[in-house]
Amino acid sequence: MASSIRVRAISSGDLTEVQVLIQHPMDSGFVKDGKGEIIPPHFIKELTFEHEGKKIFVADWGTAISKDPYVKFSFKGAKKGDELKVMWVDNKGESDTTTAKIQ
Amino acid sequence: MSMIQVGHLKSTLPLALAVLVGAAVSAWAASSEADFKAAYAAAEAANTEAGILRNQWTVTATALAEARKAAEKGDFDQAVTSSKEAEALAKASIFQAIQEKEAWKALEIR
Amino acid sequence: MTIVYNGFRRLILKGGITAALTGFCNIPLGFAPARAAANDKYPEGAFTTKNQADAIRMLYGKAAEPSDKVKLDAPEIAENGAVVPISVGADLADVTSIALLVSDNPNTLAAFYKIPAGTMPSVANRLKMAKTSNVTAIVEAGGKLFSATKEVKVTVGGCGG
Amino acid sequence: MARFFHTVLALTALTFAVAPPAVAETSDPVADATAFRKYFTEKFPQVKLEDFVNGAYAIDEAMRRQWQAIEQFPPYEFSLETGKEMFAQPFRNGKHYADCFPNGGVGIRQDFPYFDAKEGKVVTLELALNKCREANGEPPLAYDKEEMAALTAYMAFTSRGKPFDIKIPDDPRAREAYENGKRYFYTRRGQLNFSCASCHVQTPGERLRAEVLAPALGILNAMPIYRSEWGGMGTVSRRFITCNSQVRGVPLEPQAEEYRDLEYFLSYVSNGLPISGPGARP
Repeated sequence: MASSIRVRAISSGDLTEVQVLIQHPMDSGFVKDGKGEIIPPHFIKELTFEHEGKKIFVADWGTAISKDPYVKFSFKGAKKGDELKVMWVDNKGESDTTTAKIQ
Repeated sequence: MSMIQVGHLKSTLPLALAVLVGAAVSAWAASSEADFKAAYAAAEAANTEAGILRNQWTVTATALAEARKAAEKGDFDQAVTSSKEAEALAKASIFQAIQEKEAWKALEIR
Repeated sequence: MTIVYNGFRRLILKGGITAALTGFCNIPLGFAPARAAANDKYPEGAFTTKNQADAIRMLYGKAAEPSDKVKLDAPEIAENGAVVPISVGADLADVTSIALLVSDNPNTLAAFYKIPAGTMPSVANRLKMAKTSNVTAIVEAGGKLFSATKEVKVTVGGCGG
Repeated sequence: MARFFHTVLALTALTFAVAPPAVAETSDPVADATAFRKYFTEKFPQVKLEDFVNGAYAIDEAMRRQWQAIEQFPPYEFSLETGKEMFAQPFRNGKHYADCFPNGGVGIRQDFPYFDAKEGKVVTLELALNKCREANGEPPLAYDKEEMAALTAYMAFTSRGKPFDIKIPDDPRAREAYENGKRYFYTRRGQLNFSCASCHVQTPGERLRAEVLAPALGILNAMPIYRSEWGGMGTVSRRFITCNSQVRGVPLEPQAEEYRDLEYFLSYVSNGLPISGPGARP
């Protein structure tokens, strides 16, 4: 099964720019389906990035993050070929993890 | 309603309006189930004809559904009103389809 | 221009697929580092609060001051409330967190980003907005809170984000 | 009663819309395409011809910025990947989609739709994909759902940058299909009394609610599209169907002859403009 996480981490000088896109419904719990029933909330709560065992970015998310969420940030201290670990956990306790090489 | 009668609509807006006024006026008198059935059949026939012309309107289907719903509840006044409305909408869609057989050319980029 | 642009899109897609090959699914998160500080906990209360001032108080225990050092980039008119691209940056030292709040959403707090030392004080994401509303970015720097606010007009609502 | 009032309005509008009787003539597709292109390039002199495939984003700078932010990591990427996997996956008989198409199905989006002389009708890419499935004993995919969108997304992606190359063979039936498509494009329908052209010829660049309307020139080059409004991917079929319902017309069945002819016409008049699909739209 393919990962739910797509990562693009590109190093340029001392800075590494990280972008991720995650396949997730991010249901807010405020929306009704075609039958008029509330679609229960189902959203990622925490998204963590690690480089060499150190957390470099942590996102706490609520219900207002768009479907198939996206985030971009940059950090210092990594080089091409380093590994970046990305993991998320949602409100139902489901989770996913991936490791991407910095390019 | 036959295609020939529809042909009149094309040239006579007053007739189209008369249908609408008729729809409004008929709601004044109490209606029976038979009135509903007749009005509904007329509306459905007009909508079928619009379907043959590949030009039905979504609002016609909505009005037909409202008519059925009202009839189920025994509210035949409302059922007749909704049926007449559906018929007027269906006739307008037929009118549009016939009109557009030539009128579309006015929009064409040349 | 367009040719360059198309090439750009083609390139970035390849990048995405390469990264995807290394993925695994549904591995439980059993290994959260022990370094966890008090503020590492998910701020449940702040995320389920309607009132913006309350949410900020629950998150930080204090209020924020408007500052032009906080750069909030949000569209004037959202093309669709379901996906509103928003980014925040800050000309400030010692930034430890960035929060984004949408004042008229059912839950006002949208995101809370923890920024450790070595990570740039800048983040871009995509938010849902139920209707026209103020978007506020709060940057925590050196223990102080700085904010910037911008109105985003929404005519096609984003499903009650 | 509100709708009753609308009916009167609609009828009134119809009456005023009566056009002077147009002179019947057989149109010339080459001249049509030239006029079509000229209309849009004159209406939007600042937009480069090949940029029309980016729809409203070619016209509206503020929207273009949001789009570019979204294109940094476009939401159709998952669908594209699904499409790639689907395309590579053999049917139960061991054959592939690639066996049904020239060049193994790669880089051929710009040749669809085409007029099939044997069947005497227009064949769109979506139709060809389902014909391929059926020829190999697989059930057809729904035309307006995500799987079909994923497949066409992948096929469009392998064809990016290739100009539309739609041909109208010297066959009266092909010419008739083109004419029918053209007529469908300009014909007003639905209670709102809008034609495709009302929005995408007369008022592109203007806002309908929050949406900036896309110009008709190049509009199909970006298909299929991820629409934020749908929260997912949509095929050409899905786009036509929603357009019809938006003007309160009952949509035709997906891949109805009218829709295929419309796609034939619209693609033909965008000949020379590059394929840009899959696209992202509000």
